[in-house]
Amino acid sequence: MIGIEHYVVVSAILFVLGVLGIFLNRKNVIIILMAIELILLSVNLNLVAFSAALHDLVGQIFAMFVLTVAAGEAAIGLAILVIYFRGRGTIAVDDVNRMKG
Amino acid sequence: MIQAFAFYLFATLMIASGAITILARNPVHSVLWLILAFFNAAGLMVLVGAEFIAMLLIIVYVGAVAVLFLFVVMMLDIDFAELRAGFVNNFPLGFVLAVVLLAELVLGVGAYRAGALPLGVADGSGAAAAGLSNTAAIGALLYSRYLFLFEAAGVILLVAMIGAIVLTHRQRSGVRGQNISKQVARRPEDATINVQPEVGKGVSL
Amino acid sequence: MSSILFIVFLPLAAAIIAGLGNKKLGFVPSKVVTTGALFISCALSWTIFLSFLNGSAEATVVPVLQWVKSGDLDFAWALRVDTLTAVMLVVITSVSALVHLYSWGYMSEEPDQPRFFAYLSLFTFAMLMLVTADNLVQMFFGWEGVGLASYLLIGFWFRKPSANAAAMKAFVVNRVGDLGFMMGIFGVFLVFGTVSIPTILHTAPQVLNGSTIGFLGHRFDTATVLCILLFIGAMGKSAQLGLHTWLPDAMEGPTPVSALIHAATMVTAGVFMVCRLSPLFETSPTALAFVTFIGAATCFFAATVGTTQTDIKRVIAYSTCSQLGYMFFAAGVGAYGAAMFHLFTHAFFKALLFLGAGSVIHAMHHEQDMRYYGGLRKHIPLTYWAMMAGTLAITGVGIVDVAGFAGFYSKDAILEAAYAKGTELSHFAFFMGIFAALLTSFYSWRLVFLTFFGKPRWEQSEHIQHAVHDAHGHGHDDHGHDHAHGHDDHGHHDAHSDGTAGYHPHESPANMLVPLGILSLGAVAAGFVFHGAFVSEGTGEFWKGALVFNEHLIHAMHGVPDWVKWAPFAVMATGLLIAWYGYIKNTRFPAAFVDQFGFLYRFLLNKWYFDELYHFIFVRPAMALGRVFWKVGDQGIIDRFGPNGAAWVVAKGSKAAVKLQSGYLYSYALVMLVGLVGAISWVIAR
Amino acid sequence: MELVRSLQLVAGEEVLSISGLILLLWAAWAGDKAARAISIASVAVLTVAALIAAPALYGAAMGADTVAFGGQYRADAFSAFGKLLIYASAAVTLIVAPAFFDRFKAMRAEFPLLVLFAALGMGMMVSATDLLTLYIGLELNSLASYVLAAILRSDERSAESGLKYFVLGSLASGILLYGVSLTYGFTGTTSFEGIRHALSAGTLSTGAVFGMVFVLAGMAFKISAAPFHMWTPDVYEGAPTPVTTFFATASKVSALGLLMRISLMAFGAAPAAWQQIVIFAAILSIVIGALGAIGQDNIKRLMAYSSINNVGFILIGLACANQPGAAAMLVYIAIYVAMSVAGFVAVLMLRDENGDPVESIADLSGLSKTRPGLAAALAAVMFSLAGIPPLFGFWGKFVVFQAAVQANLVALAAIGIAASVIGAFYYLKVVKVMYFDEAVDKVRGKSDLAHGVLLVIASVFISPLGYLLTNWLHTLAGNAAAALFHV
Amino acid sequence: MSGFPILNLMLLVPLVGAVACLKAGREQARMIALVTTLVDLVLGALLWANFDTGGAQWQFTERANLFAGFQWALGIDGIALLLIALTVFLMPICIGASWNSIEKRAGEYYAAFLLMETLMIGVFAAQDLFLFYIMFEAGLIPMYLIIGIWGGADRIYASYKFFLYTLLGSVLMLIAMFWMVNAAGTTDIPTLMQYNFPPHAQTWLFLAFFASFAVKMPMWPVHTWLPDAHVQAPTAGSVILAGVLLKMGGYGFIRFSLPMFPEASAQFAPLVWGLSMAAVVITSLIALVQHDMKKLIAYSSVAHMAIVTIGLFAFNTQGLEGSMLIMLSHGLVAGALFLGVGVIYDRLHTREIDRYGGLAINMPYFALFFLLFTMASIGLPGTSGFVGEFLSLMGVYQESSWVALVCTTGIILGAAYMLYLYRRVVFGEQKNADAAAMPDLDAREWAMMVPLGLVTLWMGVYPESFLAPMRKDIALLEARVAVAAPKGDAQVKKGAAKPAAEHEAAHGEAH
Repeated sequence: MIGIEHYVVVSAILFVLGVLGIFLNRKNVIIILMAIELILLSVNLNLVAFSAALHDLVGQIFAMFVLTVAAGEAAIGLAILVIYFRGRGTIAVDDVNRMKG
Repeated sequence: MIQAFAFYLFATLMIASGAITILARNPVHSVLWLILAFFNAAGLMVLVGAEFIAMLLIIVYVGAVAVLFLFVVMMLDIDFAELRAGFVNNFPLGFVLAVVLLAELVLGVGAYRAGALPLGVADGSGAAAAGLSNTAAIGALLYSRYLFLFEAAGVILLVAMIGAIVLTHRQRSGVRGQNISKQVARRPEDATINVQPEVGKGVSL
Repeated sequence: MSSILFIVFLPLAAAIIAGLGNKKLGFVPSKVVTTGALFISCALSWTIFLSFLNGSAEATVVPVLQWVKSGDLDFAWALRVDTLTAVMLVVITSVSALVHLYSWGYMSEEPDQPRFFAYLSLFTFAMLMLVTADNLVQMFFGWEGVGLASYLLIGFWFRKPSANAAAMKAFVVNRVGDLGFMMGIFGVFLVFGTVSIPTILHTAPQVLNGSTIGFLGHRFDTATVLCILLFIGAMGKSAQLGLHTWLPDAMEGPTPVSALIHAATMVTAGVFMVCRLSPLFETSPTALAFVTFIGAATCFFAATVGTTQTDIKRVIAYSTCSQLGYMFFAAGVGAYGAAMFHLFTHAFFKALLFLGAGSVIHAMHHEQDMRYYGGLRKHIPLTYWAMMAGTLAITGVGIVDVAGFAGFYSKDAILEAAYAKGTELSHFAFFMGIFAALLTSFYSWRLVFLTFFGKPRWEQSEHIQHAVHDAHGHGHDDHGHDHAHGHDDHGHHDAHSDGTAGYHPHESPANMLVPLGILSLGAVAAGFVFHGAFVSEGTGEFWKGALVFNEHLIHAMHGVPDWVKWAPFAVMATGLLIAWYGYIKNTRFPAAFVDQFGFLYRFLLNKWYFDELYHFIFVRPAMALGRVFWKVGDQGIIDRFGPNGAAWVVAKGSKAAVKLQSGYLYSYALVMLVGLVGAISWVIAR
Repeated sequence: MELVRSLQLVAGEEVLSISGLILLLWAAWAGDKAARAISIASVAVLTVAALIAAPALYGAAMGADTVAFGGQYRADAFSAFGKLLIYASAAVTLIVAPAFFDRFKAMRAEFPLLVLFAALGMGMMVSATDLLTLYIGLELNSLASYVLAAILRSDERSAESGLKYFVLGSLASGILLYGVSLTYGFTGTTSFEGIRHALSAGTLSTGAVFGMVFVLAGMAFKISAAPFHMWTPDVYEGAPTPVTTFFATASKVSALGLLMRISLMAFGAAPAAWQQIVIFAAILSIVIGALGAIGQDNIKRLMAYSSINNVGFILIGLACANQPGAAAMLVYIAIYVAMSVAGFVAVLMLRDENGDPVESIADLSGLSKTRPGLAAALAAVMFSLAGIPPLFGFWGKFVVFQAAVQANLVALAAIGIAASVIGAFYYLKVVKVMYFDEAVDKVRGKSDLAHGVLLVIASVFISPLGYLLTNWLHTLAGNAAAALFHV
Repeated sequence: MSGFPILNLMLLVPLVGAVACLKAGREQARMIALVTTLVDLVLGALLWANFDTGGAQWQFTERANLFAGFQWALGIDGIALLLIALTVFLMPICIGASWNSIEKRAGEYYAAFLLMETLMIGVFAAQDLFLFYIMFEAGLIPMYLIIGIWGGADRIYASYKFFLYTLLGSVLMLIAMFWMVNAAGTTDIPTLMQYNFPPHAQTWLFLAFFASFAVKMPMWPVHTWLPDAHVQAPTAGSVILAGVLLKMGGYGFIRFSLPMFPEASAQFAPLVWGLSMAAVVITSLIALVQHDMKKLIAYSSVAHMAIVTIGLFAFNTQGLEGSMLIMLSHGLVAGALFLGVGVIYDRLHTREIDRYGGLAINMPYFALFFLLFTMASIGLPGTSGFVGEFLSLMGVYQESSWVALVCTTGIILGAAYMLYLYRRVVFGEQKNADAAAMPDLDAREWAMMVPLGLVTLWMGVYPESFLAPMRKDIALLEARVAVAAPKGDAQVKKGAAKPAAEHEAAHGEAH
């Protein structure tokens, strides 16, 4: 029987993958954005799974809002990426360090 | 049984495609793998009976967000050859930390034991009314209790829109815009003149 | 008795006027003010003294002003007059007045005369405060006040590095003694709950009887601790062995100063203190033994050193030191009257000797080395006679039971008392005293012979050469000899084979000679006149309890064997003979002696190496320690590991924090992850 | 009826969002030329919203009357306190912005709108009593903020700051959301009251604790507490200065308000689970903020580190986990907002002769000679931030440490206050440069009148005269804290 | 005078002056400053004149509930009165010392000084714990600016060190204050002075306060900021630093540590003694080898302040009163010495001792005053320095003869380094032509030196004027600490009534 714990584990793995994607990547900022999507996906999975397990729809509504926001977030993120690219001509993560110290 | 099989299938595929998403060198491939992950996640959601969210995931995510990604990846004139491969300096530390995090999440929550999760108890206010489909139940709740937040979510999208426009919209000089009122106000008399040229003379404008 | 107010405060007023007026006031007015004030004081003092002498006066206290009142501690400015004070008053004011007068002549070339006179008067004031003190703190005030004046006067010629060094040394060494004095006062307050001298003396026998006190972690007999602490103060001021090193150096000051401060008055303050506190000292035989021992040792030590010195003032200075030793062991054996008597007579003859020496120096254009004197008897006869009087007094010339010079009475009284006391230590002191008397006689006569007899030996003296040369260039007309030679004519050329280098000393002016004369009178007659009052049986009436007067001891003194009575005379004669042989009869003898006993000679010439020893164990380590504490302690450790160390750590931390802020997204994400994992781990571990 | 009541309670938000929509139309119609006018209108809107919020604060509104939408939202005194500060900060941002952007010809009509919507989101944050409201408010604020940080398109640093802010902010949101999901799963509810109830019911499940930790970690990012502070210096430096002002004031207030609400209200039933984490974060923030600031030569970066440092002090109040602690935090926050406003306005006034911003600390050398008033104000800000009496900044530290000692956190207070000395070091550095060094006379640009007026007001507030406001401030903070603890 | 808010006025006058100075030019600013400080001096005199010696413990009290949590509470006892008097007395002299030497940014300079005056008076007059703290801390800012802007070459380091050192010390005190207020439920200092904190808590409270006051005093080994601060500060800054700021530490001990934590004070007395003994010996030796006049005097200040702490922790009237007198005296004397250094620094612009010499020749009156203050610093009886030192040491002798002995060596070392200084600067040959050409004191310098000199002598000859106002307060304090005072080692034991001679002969003495 597939229980809630399976979902929690899968979600945890996905979450960690997303996190890894953010800080292991030095190639490309877009991939970081995708890693963020992965994290949100893991959250959604969690919410939906809990929602089902609790017989409570709030989790699913929450997941819906998360989806909404994620869409907006993606739009903004890509917009920022675009203007960054316009300015610098690169989106390599290694190059995003004009400011430091 | 079939449920378990489906779960493991979706889960494995989702995790694998998620992993490839972050490891792929070519961002276009990444986006495609991401889409695959979404599909599998939608499958997982269907398994627990959240059809609406699953549909949403595919429609909104795959249909809009993922495609947006794809657009941008294509639009940005990235020289893929130049993209640096390899991992960051403190990869080992990061990897170990990630593994530890995962282990702690799994062990700490107690998810490694079947049925061991001490879940909370919902107060029932969010329970689906009997007989309503998943979508209808969500709708009933969304447009009543979560009306305010629903509106606020709209504002978020608005802000995202404004933001995207503010940031990326460029006033290109030398580009002639469309003047609708001028177009509408245009009359045939103003636009056309009736000339009757002599044969062989041509038209002088 | 309110005249005591005038006696004490007139000099202060004079000092302030002369000091603040300084050069604006003019030389003569300031000199007149100070000298006049002193003569008035002197006259008033003699009245008081005489009234005590004839028994018409009683001990009184004149209150002046509340000073400090803190809890149980309460003391005021007050002037106490009793016999002891009266004796001191006349000594101080007389010698001071005479020295003031003398200085008119001696300091006549000095451009800074008002300052000098102000200092002298200030000194006198402080000294008077000391002797009139009714409580220990006021005595300490005078004690330090005279220290200040001494410091200023020794350093009067402040351009001279040696004078500055000597002044400072005097002050600092005295402070070592003062440390003891202060601790003594603290102890006294702790034990008696008061610092009032009469109360202390009155209650001492009951309070101290067998009591013990904790001191530096051990328990001692209370009286012994207190007395020895106080006595350490006396040792400093009176230049006793161990703390004596400043006195010879103090001769850097002008000679009148030496006469007043470093012979007649200030240095005897220690003796005065012991006598003043004699009832207290009497409660502790251990302390008295200590006093006796130190006195005897000083007496002997200073006399030995005195035999080898060549500076005329230093000889007299060591002689002073030695005589102070006499006074102390007299006090130590309980003969306070004898000690005071010797103090009294010594004041006259030692002041005389110094002023005489000053007269010689004046005549010799500030040459102080006796080796460059000789044959001055004819040039400055009056000085010569005055010096003779002084020498006769100090060497104690006199016939037992008949008559003698001042020192004869007092010194004999001390030696007899020491013998009569009959303890081992007092006998040690007696023999030390006898031996010192021999040496005293030797070096005193040596001084006289070297200075006044023989042939002139001035040509080697740089001072004289300068004088001769400067006579033209700068018109020093007080030495105004119209020399025949020009500037390039060096004094030691064969032109003057008589050893005078063409320099002819002149007798000092009258204002210097008058004090000499008066003091000579004192040196000759003071012993004869006053010994009845001071040391004869039944003079307890004179003292009226101002000091412990041991009738029993006086009685025993008269009962000593005849050889004891004659011994001082014998050794005096011996010393005279040796000096005569060595410096008149056979002038090569001293050099031969030095060749034979070079080690001993150098040991004595270098004053037993006390200065070197102190320099080695105190001065240099203090400087070195100071540097170590500063460079290593403050800068190397405290600052380095304290503020600078903290700053360093902060700077390093700042560098690390900045470095952590690498600008890379993945670093930032990693740090966040670290935080997250850390928090979760902590939750699990808890 | 309930809906009507709820709509009344969110009147301020309604005003903001409807006005925002109207102004958006205006902006779309009139274009960037109308930016100034829209700014002024936005300030007016914010004022109205503040006026709507104020009665709740003065009336110490709390309890059931303030609950809207079935417990998702509360318009109590606490939220009013936060909103007043947020709206005021937003208004300040709008007032100072035009002069700054005009220099780059980059004053956009959308700028005031974004600020307005961000303020709306912030208002929702401090009013949130449900995880869902929390998330929506947070994201509304965040999305607008990401855009604001990057709004100066011509400036590479602005874009970079936007990018960093976005990526890390999204990660933090992800962490927070993950925590939310766990909390939801292990408590069965998203409402704060429900969570509180569930947590106080029985033994604490590890899952719920994990949820709390993840949520707090996400919040720590928003308030820039160490070790989630890394974005702060870069974003503060890169973002346009008026935006930085906004971040340092309104964002801080909202995030802190939300943090207080969630940790004291929702998680308040199990303080032991998070108290020590907060203590650790507090000390780490104080130390890292101070250490990081010492190495800076850019005044905006320095202010960023200073904000990290100050957040550490504010967290000490949170560590008390009681009502006096909360009141102390609120007082500190209010004073901190004033100090930040004064500081950033002063920074905005630092312009060279071309009117370009001067940000290098070295360029401030001898400012006290060339611009004594400005230098004095900046020095006051610095001493105030360092918490040296008699400047008002001291009072913030004072109340926080007092609360800590009262809560028996003496050791924390001692460590915190000792570490504040490190902080004094860099504040002194700025004063030293301005007062002790030779003048370089770089700061010559004329200042905007609005800047000057704001600077004077803020400086007076942080000056010793500020103490005159303590009674008033304490009453308000007391009302707010009471509302927060009124279950 | 009852009801007239004289303390408020004394705080307000310099504050108003400071504001006025800010905008004024150099000439106006210094005139404003002078007038202001003189007005405060007059007010101070009125304060003293109307102080009812032996009357109520707290007089001129003014209270208002201004802030949440604490009050604007002022009031003085005799101890505070004296220190306020010292402050207002020194301030006009400081202004005088700056008259010509401050050229740049004079308005701000005088404003900083006047602000200092307000804060210093505030410290001594504060009756509320937190008000005290605010005043205590706030003084850092103007002093930091004074050192940093108008100081010498190495002023930055010195100003930082001064600021951070003292700040670190006092923040811990703040925490302790919170605890106290929490426990006692009041911020009122007089009430707290009567409050009995539990002994185990006293230990920590004492240490926290000690951290602040020890730095401020300064006690060895946290003294190293002082030489640097003194050397770099302008003359008037040094005067006020030595004259008043250091006294805040001593005042803190008297007002807080001793009465509020008597048990802990007794417990830590050996620590204080140890540090003080170390300070006396070590800093005196360090002073001996200094080449910089100000540094030398600064180190001597450390040594003198050590005698203050010794006296305070003697737990008896003599010690306490002695400490107060040393503080007053040191305020005058060290101030005057710094002033003296300033006088010649203004002429030659160096503090290097070797650059001077033979000043007695061309500056006889300077030499006279410098001698007076040197002697007062050494503690010559008849000057102010003596009475306090004497009482303090006498006080501590009753507690420990070792401490008394070691600390009394300070009089030897003190004489050594001060006279060594005097010898090198004032005596000797005129080595440098420029030093030899310096003119003697001018009228302004006379006007500064004479009052200092007179008060120095007055305090030495008739200290009753200064002892009387504080007698009652010291007695109260003494009563409070006496309970806990450790037993001295020098206790006298009565001997048995045996015949004296034999008994004493039996005592084997170590001598």
